[in-house]
Order: sequence, then C-alpha cells, then structure tokens
Amino acid sequence: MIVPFDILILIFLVVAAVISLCVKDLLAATMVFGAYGFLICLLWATMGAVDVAFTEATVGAGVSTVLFVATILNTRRKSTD
Amino acid sequence: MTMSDHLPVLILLAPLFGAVAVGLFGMREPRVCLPVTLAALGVSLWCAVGILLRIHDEGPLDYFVAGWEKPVGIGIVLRADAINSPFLLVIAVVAIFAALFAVRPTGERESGKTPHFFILFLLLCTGLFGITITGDAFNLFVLVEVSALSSYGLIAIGRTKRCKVAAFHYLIMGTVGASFYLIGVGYLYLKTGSLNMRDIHDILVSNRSLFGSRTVQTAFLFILIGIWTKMAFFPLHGWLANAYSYCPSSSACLLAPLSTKASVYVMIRIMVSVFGLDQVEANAAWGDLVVWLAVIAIAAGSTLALAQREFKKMLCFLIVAEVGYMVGGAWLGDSGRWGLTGSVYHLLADATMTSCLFLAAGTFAKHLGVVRIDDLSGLFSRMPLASSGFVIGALAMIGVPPTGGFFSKFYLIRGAIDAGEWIYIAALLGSSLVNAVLFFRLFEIAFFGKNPVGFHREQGPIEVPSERLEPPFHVLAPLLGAAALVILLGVFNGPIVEFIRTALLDPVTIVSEAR
Amino acid sequence: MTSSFHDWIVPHFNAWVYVIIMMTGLWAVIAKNNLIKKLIGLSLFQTSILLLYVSLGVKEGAGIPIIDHEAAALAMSGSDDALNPDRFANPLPHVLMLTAIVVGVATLGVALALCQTIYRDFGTLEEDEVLEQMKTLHDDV
Amino acid sequence: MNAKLSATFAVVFTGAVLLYAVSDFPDFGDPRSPANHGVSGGAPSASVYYIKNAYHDTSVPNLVTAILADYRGYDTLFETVVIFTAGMAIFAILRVLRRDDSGIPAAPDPAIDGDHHRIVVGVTCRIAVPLVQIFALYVVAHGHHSPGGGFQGGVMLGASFILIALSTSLRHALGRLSETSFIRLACLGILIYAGFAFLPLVVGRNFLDYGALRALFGTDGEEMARSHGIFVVEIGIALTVTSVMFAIFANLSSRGRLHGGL
Repeated sequence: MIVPFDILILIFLVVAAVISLCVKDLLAATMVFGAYGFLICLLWATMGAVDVAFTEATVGAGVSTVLFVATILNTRRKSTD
Repeated sequence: MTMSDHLPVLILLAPLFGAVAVGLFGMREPRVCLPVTLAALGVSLWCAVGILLRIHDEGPLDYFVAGWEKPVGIGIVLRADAINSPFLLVIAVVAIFAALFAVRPTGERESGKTPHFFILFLLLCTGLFGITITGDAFNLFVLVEVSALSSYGLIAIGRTKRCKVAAFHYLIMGTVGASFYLIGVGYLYLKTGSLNMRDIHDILVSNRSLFGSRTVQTAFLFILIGIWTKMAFFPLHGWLANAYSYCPSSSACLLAPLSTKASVYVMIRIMVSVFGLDQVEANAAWGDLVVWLAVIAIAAGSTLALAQREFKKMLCFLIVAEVGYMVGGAWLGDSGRWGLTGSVYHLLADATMTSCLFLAAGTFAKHLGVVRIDDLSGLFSRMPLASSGFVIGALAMIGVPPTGGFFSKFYLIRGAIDAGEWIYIAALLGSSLVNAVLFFRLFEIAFFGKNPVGFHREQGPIEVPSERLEPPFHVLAPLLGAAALVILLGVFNGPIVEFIRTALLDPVTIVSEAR
Repeated sequence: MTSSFHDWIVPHFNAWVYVIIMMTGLWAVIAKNNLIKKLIGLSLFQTSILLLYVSLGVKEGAGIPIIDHEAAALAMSGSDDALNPDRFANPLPHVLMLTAIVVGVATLGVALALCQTIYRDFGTLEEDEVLEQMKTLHDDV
Repeated sequence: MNAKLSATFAVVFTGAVLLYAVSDFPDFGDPRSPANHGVSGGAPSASVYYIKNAYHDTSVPNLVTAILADYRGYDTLFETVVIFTAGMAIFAILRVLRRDDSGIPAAPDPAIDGDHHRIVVGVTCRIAVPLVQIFALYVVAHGHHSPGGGFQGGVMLGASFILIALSTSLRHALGRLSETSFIRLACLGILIYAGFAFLPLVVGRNFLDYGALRALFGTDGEEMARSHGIFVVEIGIALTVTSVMFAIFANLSSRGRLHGGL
C-alpha cells in the first residue's frame, strides 16, 4: 500500500518547508531546502512521475542548492528572520 | 506549401536566430550586434505585414507546429487573427525603433555588455511575438517566462544601484503572477483535460454546467490575477514605476511600450478565445466589479502621476492609468462590443504613443541629462525637432483629435455609454484632464522656462554645448517615426477598427477552426 | 463533520498539502525581510504548483508512463489492449512540469545574481535596510 | 509587522479560494477524471491519444520524451530558450568585466586556490567526474527508453564541471570550459535545436515536423525519423543546459569575476 507512505512524505514536506523558512542561519535553511527537494523527488517517484523525479533530483535538490550556497558564501550567512 | 505559409513561426524564429547569431559572433566583434538585430527585426516586420495581409484576404490563420493537426489539442497551434495581427506589426515596429535608439545601450563604461544587451533584447522580442501568436495556454506561460527573464536582465543591466532592487521586486512580482496564471491553467486542465485554447472553449461551451463549477471560476480568477500582476493593474502595480524609470533608457524604450501591453493582450485573448465573449458578457456582476477596479486604477494612476517630480516616473504612472483604460474597456460588456474594440485599438495606440514618449524621455536623459521635470526648462529652443516628437506623443496621451489616443478614447467612451457605465466615462475624462494639466505644465516649462537645461550627461560632465543640441539621426529617426505612427494610427482609425471588429463581432471566426 | 472530512479532505489530501505549501511559500515571499528567504519561499511556491499538476496525472493502479517491452511487442502485433490508457500514468502533466522545474531554476539563478549585486551595492540583504538606503540615493540616476 | 499582517491577509484569502475549489476536484488517482480520460461525453483527452499512439508515431517507448520533444517540442524549444535567457541575464547582471575590476576594492577571496590539504576530496572527485560525465551522456542518449533526456543529462554534465570547480578551483574548471566557449556552446545548443527544427520547412513541411526528414536519416518510416530527430534535439538541449548551468555557477560563485570563486 503506497498511500500511507505518500502521506508520510507529504507531512515531512510541510515540516521541511516550515523549518527552511524559520531557521535564521541561511546555510542551514538552504540545506533543509535541499532535503525538501529530495523528499519531493521521492514523492514524484511514488506518483509514477519518474522523469519529473529525475529532474527534481538533479535540479531541485542538486543544482539549486549549490547556487544558493554559492550566493550565501559570497554574501552573508545570518538573516534577521 | 510555400514559405509564406510559415509566417506565424518565422516571425519569432527570426529574432531567436538573431539572438543566437549575436551570441556566436557579437562577443568578439560588438559592431555586428546592431545590424544583426535590425535584420532580424526586419524579417519579423516583413512577416507581420505578410500575416496581416493574409488575414485581411483570407481570414484567421492556424499553424500546426510539427504538423499535429488532428485530433485537436495534441500538438501546439499558433493562431493569427484580426485581434493579434495588428499588435504583431506594432511590436515589430516599436522594437525596431527601440533598437535604433539603443546604438550604445549600456553607456561607455560597460560597452563590453553590448552583445548581452542585444541578445536579451532579441529574446524579449521573441517572447513577445510568441505570447501574441500562440494558441496554447501552457505555451503562453513558457513564452511569458522567456520575455520576463529577458526583461529582468534588461532592467538590471544598468549601472545604477536602484535598478537592481527594482529588477528584484519585478522578478518577485512577475514570478508570482506567472505562477498564478499557471495555477489557473492547471485548474482548467483539471476540468477540461486540454491545454489548447480553442479546445478548452469548445469543451466549456458543450458542457455549460462547467462554467458554474467552482474550479473553472477559480481558474478564471487566478488567470486574471496573474495577468493583472504582470500588467501592473492598480493594486498590483508596485513594481512598474521603479523598474521602468531606473533601467537604462534603451531598455525602457522596448519594455515600457510592449511588456504591459502584451499582458493586456493576453487578458483579451483569454476572454475571447478561452472563456468566450458571450460567457463573459453574461456574467455582468464580474464585469461591473472589474470596471470599478479599472476606475480605481485610472484614478490612482493619474493621481500618482501628478505627484511625481521625475519625468520617467510620471510616464510610468500614466502607464498604470492606461492599463486601467484597457482593462475597463475590455470588461464594459456593451452589446455592440465597442468597449472591447476600443481596448484592442488602444493597445496599438498606447504602444506607439508610449514608445514615442519614452524615446523622447530617453533622448532627453541621454543627451541632456534631464531626469526631473524642472530640468526640462528651455528644452524647445535646444532640441526643436526632438521636442516636436515629444509634443505629438503628449498630445496623443491627452487625447487630441488627429492622434490615435483620441480615437481610442472615443471608442471606449462609446462603449461605456452603451453599457451605461457613467463612472468609467467620468474616470476617463478626468484622467484626460489630468494628462492635459501634466503635459501643458511640461510644455510651459520646456517652452517658456528661463533656466538653461542642466548639462550633465549620464556619463558625467561634458564641455559646454552649442546653442542647438539636436540628437543624432539614429535617435531622432525613431522618435519622429513613432510620432508619425501615432498620427497615422489616428488618421486610419476607420479601417483599423473595422478590421479588428471582424474578429470581435463574429467570435465564431475566432473560436472556430480556420481554413 | 466526518462526512465533510471524508468528502473534502481524504480524496484530495494532495491538494490540501499543495495549498498549504503554496501559502507558506507565498507568505514568505511577502512577509520575509531577507531576500534569500524570499527566494526560498518563491521556490516553495513554485514546487507546490508541480504538486498540483503531477497529482492530476496520477491514476490508481497505473504504472510509469514508459511502455515496457511486452506492451510494445503486443502493440506492434496489433493488440488493442496493450496500450490501455489505464495502465500508464498521464504523461502530459509530467512534460509540463519538466518545463516548470526548468523555468523555476532559471528564475532562481537570475534572482540570486540580483541578490549578489544588491549585496555588492548595498552591503546587506535585508529588504528594510536596502529600502532605507534607497531613500538617501538621489543623484544616482 | 505591517507587512506580516498584509501577507497573512493575502495568504488566507488566496488559500481560502484555492481550498474552496478543491472540493470540486475529481478524486485523487481517478482514472476517469477529465485530465486523464476526457470530459464525460466528449472526445478523449490528449493524454489518452498520447498513450495509445505515441509509440506508433515516434517509436519512443518513453512517452514523456516523445511528448516533450515531438508533440510539444515547441514548448521545449522555448524551455531551452528560457535557460539560455537566464544565462545571458546573469551575465548581464552580475558579470564584472575586467576593465572595471580595478575600481572595486577586491573583497577577501574565500578561494581555496592552491590549497593542498584537500587531497582526499581532489582524488575522489578526479575519479568521480569521468563517471558522472559518462553517466550523464548515457542519460542524454537513453532518454528514449528510460527516464532522462537532454535536461537531466545536461544538468548532470554541468554538475560535473561544478564538481571540478569545487574540488580544485574555478580557474581549473574554466581551463576546461572557458567563458567564450560556454557562451558559444549555449548558442550552439539553441542553434542545433531551432536549426534542426527549421529543416522541415525546406521540404515544405511544418516547423519541428521531424517526420519530413526521413530522407536525411535514411529510415523507412516517419516514426524512426521522428525518433532520430528527438535524439538530435536532445543533444541541443544538453549542450545549452550544460553550459548555462556551469555559467550560472561560475558567475555566482565568483561574484561575476570568473576568478577566485569558492
């Protein structure tokens, strides 16, 4: 049965989204956002969207995290909110 | 099949290939950028004329990309008809004017970015042509993103600190707007199973109950809010003024006349082709609400324009008011569809007159260093030819008879009288009055002003100029060309409006299959 | 209450989560002060749209939208049932969302570049401080 | 506080409207929903056509690839253009041209140029990079039969260059793929896609109609020509995506200077 697994991922997704917005350390927020990308990639895989999952894994969890990190290391790591 | 059958796709392939050519050769030899750009836009102009003539002779034109024609909706269809073909022509002409103006687009210090500027310029044109000609709801989103990303680049290519912040805000608003549009399309897809505009319309019409369903209504609402964000309709206008007034003049000459107008076109296209005019007119409550919003937008835009001290910012708030005209006109819902006609015609007139005014503002900023309204003092004696172009643009904005601006207001008011929307007429006339006050104050300063113009160019102080300071030909030509176009549009308003109304009065020609 | 829970939430659980994530993202875009945080919110907002679309294409009991060898062989031999639409997930939303993902990362790249130039010019990424500095810039145009 | 309040208002309103519509949705996973099956009483939806006919039309078993590069290839062309536009916009926004560099005080470089303490990382990456690249090429080429294609492969290929830049130095990576060459490659990718899609016009068929190129590929049926056409197009996508992904990273990590870097 795939549905409980689905619901588990969806709950994790919401948790990851909220955490990535609440953490004041931007680097940590980006890492949580990367984890969010990975979770959502799992979700696509369970829904049968393999191509989307693949793209999300490379783009969402991979490259966009790297781009965030590159910017944060070149600017400032702390945020006020 | 001859090459002329492929005009709908050639019109946007030309700037795309132009951008690629600039990327391949322009980096090493920046001098090729401008000729390539002009050549590409010339091809587009030729295609636009060709499309217009064909539609005039034979009616709407469908182009099935990759040949997937049957069954409906599996491939992507490009659609040219009497509503969008004049706008294609205006896009091509205004883009050529802007390209001529942009001979040295980013200033001396950053001349290394000239190729980047022209690549983005051509990509923006590709996006605008694509938005205008596509018949597929999702494809429209992709092309909106092409034009949006290139306009962020064009705005932030300037050297000033403020344009970066303005571009960032524009990016946030633009992305949220496009995403709202995407949500709307998703909801429509969920209920109809199709992305092709005509197919969606057919499905909605054949299942009347769908119109009343919550999902379709929400879809409509989200598509509208998304497009309103992109076109800076009043409460959502926050990004526009800074973005267009702090970006380089060369970018503003392309962005200000065309970007918002393309979004207005999208709104009209969605109303006409996806939901159907009959359905839109049947929901009079929605129409009333939107006309009220438009009235607020017109009033707010005019008031904010009065408060500005900077020339370009004032023009930007006038755009906000003009967007209000067009949205309100499109939603009047009068039985003769004069309001909608006025909106479509105003789309063309406003694009040309905004182009004229922004070219003038860009000329004054680039060659005289004029940024504030007070600096315009003594302008007429310095630049008689350029100022006469500016005067024509301004008169069109006020709505003085021989220009296009007058006739669009005429048709809009005619529609409003038929629909009984007196408040809209009041707003329109009031806003014209404000425009008159604004521009006649400008004329007074520019004509009778005693103080000489403050001579500081964008690049810093220069030597004392001679008495006459007429800008070079490549700047003057587009400005006067745009002014001439404003008048031509007004003079030939009869045939143009007749042509547009062939599509609006008989929507069967729009929503049914072309030849 | 229970009936509305069963009618409204259970069959549309994905839709509820998509709305929740989207609203979280939208809230961050408007309310957060830090530009990077705004961008994280924007990315959340965009991915939630993917969730909407991909959920549309799910079919109970269907497989991935790739035709396996047996089905391909059957289809070539003329069997009608080999390519039964109920056996494969709806591929169209997947295609659309590939495009949306790519658009999302392109927008993100441009936005981050803008963040870096803003930091270069203003020395901060907090929106209120940037706007405060903007007020004092007058002769910069 | 004001911003937060107005944000909450906007969000609550939008969310309420969206949830209002949710009750009207077809059930999750319903194979008879309009999107999956077509409106009841109407023609079957486009996706039914794709599932039934895509394999016959293109002989590509991966339906997503078939739709992406053929039926909706026009979308995909502009999706590639979006990537290209983003790359160019980032250059326009961020790139600091060398002549201007003197005026700006050089910030302390967080670079690790010449840092020899990372032998483990360096050696691991030296082993990993070729493997990543080979797998990326496999993904590009095998998009017909398995998940993957130009975008995924291109992103991975770009990521392999990013890996080189991270494990050694940006200068080293730029030695493999310099600024002029990645701009050229990005243009070339678009040119391959759009130019190849333009070819059918010469034979009098519509834009992107690869089936017309049967003679060029020397295949028997149009469906094999489409299959080959999709492959050519995927290569164009991969070129553009690779170079733009690396270009974005190179610019972002070095604040537009293209030296130093992370």
